[in-house]
Amino acid sequence: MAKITAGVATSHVPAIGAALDLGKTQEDYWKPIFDGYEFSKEWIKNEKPDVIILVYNDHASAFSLDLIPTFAIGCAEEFQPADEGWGPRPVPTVKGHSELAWHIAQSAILDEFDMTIVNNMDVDHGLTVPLSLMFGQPEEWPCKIIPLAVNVVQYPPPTGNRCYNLGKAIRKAVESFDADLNVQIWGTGGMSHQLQGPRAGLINKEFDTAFLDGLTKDPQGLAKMPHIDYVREAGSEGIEMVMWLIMRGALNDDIDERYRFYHVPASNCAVGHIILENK
Amino acid sequence: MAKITAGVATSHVPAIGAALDLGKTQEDYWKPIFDGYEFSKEWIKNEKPDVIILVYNDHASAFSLDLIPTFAIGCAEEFQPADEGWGPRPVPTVKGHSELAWHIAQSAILDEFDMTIVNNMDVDHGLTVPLSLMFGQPEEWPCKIIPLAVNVVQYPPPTGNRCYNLGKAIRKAVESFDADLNVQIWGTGGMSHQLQGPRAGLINKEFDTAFLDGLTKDPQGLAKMPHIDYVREAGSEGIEMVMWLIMRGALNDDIDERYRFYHVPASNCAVGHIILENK
Amino acid sequence: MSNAKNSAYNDAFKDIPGTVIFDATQSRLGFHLNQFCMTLMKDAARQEFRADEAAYLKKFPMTEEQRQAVLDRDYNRMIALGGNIYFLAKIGATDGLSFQKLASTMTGVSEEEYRAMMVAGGRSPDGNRSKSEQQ
Amino acid sequence: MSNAKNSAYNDAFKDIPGTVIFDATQSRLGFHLNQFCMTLMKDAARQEFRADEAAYLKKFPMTEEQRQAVLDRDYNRMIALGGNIYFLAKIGATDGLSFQKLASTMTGVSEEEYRAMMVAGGRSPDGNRSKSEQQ
Ligand SMILES: [Fe+3]
Ligand SMILES: [Fe+3]
Repeated sequence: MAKITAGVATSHVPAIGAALDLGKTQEDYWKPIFDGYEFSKEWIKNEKPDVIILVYNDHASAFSLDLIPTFAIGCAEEFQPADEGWGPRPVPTVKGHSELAWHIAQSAILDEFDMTIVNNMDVDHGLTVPLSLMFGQPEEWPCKIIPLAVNVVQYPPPTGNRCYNLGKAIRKAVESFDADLNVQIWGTGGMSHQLQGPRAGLINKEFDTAFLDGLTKDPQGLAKMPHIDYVREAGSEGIEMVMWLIMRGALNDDIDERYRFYHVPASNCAVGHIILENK
Repeated sequence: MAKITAGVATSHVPAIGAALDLGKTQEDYWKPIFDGYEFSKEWIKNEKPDVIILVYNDHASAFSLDLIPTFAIGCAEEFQPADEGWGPRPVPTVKGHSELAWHIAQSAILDEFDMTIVNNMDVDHGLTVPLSLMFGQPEEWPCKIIPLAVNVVQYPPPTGNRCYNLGKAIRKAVESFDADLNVQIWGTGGMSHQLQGPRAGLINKEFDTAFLDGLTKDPQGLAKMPHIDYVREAGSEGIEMVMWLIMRGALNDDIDERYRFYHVPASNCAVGHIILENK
Repeated sequence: MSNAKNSAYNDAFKDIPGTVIFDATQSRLGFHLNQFCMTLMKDAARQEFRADEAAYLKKFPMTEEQRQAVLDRDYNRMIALGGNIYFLAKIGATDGLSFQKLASTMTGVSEEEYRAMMVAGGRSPDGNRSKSEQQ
Repeated sequence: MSNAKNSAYNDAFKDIPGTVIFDATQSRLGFHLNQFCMTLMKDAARQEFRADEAAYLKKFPMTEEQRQAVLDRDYNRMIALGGNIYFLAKIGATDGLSFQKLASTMTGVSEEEYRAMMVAGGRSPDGNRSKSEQQ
């Protein structure tokens, strides 16, 4: 049977993707960030996941205000990097795992999660920057990716509790898929950042650290945090962290924290990263 | 405060719309059907709803396989009749109630229903035929309409239980909307019909009658019916009746059955219609 | 081999005679066939399709079997190959046929016979509920 | 008067200084402004916009205030008028500006000062959590 073996959370700051694409990884500003992922790149080489369920949010790339799904699962065979205004990032096409994605969609809908099934969707930096951070610049991504796009742009986003429970529904779905697959789930976005208004540039290291601690040790408690706490403490775009709870919900209650990295700043954001392994 | 006062369920057979649009309502084949709605047309003239939340399904008109939302709520100011292959039906533009629709969307998402918010959507016969049956051929529809499109084309559709509970969430949302509005909720589709394969033409009057009885007297029991019972007993497109449970869930537990009508056939379908009033 | 196909939920429907459920397996199989059908919602496309059906079908990455089933207007075959009736109905509309005509071809009777069956109350569920019941 | 606006959920956010939550009220207000921004994802549109900004903006049923805010590149004003930063960022990209530049204009400092603040650890939440705290 398929099995979720590990969870990864990471910021998906677009400027990190640009720094990599423009060959700036050794510059003083960027080097500490890329260095912070060296462990992770080695780790994932050994882990060799077959499929990654990649939880992220679209940033007005694939979805305008015409249609805003709360949870959209990508069931296509492949997904192209989106043109976000400067041409698509020079990264490989994202290959999906259509059969597992559909299986998760069906299982989740029958478990009363109201998924939107998507068969045609470009994927923006929210999805591709984490891949770049974890895999560098390969010719092809080394595994299949199932995009799970969560609305955190148009209020209200789903509650933390709903995200956590969707993670559990995903775990159940994966474990009922009859193929020997090593599956990882990633949560992306965050950590503290605000991109708008006079409060832009807000960073809250204490909150971020407590969030990482909670993710490891008290996810159920963390899942109860209301939206306003994210925004007040971690900035208006800090709300993205609610997506990390989907990752956490998909893991066992008992996990090992394998690695953690935190750095300020990347452009406007705090970069946070954690690796959790199922016991 | 806004209040849901009544629920209406009705089939939305496209041929009924065509019969009306082509002036065939007095033909022997069609007359009994239109006669069956005479009571309802008088009733709604007296009821004068301000807004109708109209639950229906899109039939590969607005949504292709590119993107399939389980629950899509129309939050736009207006919706155009879709061109389903013979040009749009000659019916008025559907005017939305954007503010109430957004209010319902927000309330339902915070109640952990994973709504898709839609601001740009044409509406097909699933939505316009019920309006024609209840209002005839006016210059303008006499009230605002909030389209709620439910996926029942791509399996799996939402469970009956999920639909019933979404109805309850809608009731709660409407009752917290601070404006003096008379709101109705309609469930459409069904009753028994199958449009595909060697079993096409299936009609099950006993099932349909029991479904109407259950809707009035035992909606909780009805909400437990699995999808396969709809398909086995009421034909593959009979699954549309699952949407009637959203209507029922939005009403009080205690209701009066005000009117019922049943007729076979309209084209390939059993026509069923019921009016339920909140006590 | 599909896992979704293996689930109890999907399997149960297979006991129903003369019926194909548009599940994940069918949707994946019929994706390009159904998306071709969607293009027929525009009049220009309908005209182009009518002018040279085979050439028009070549524009979509369907299987040859699917293309042939469209050319043959074999609706049951199209459904077996992943077509969904709401999408396929757009072919019927392009041909100017009523839905009852399509239904009659799927059931192997003339349109008149099909209409008569419906007027007489439709196809009975008795004997049509499950494959075992039919044997 | 918006009812969504009146709910406790939406009101609570209004206590946070220097921040506009993109809720139903803002989304309805800014719909055409944001949808205009989406068109800037195509290069042809960006060129047309640059060639005659006022004429391009006339194509969208925005308010005059919204058009003026775009012409002025007044991002805080655009946000007040319903713009969402992810949509508005496409104007910045069309202008060839970095996101840090946009952020600096919204915070009323130079790009250099803004960058320096970020390198020094960013804006502290202390004093920025609630309007009452600021007084
Ligand atoms: Fe982001
Ligand atoms: Fe229908």
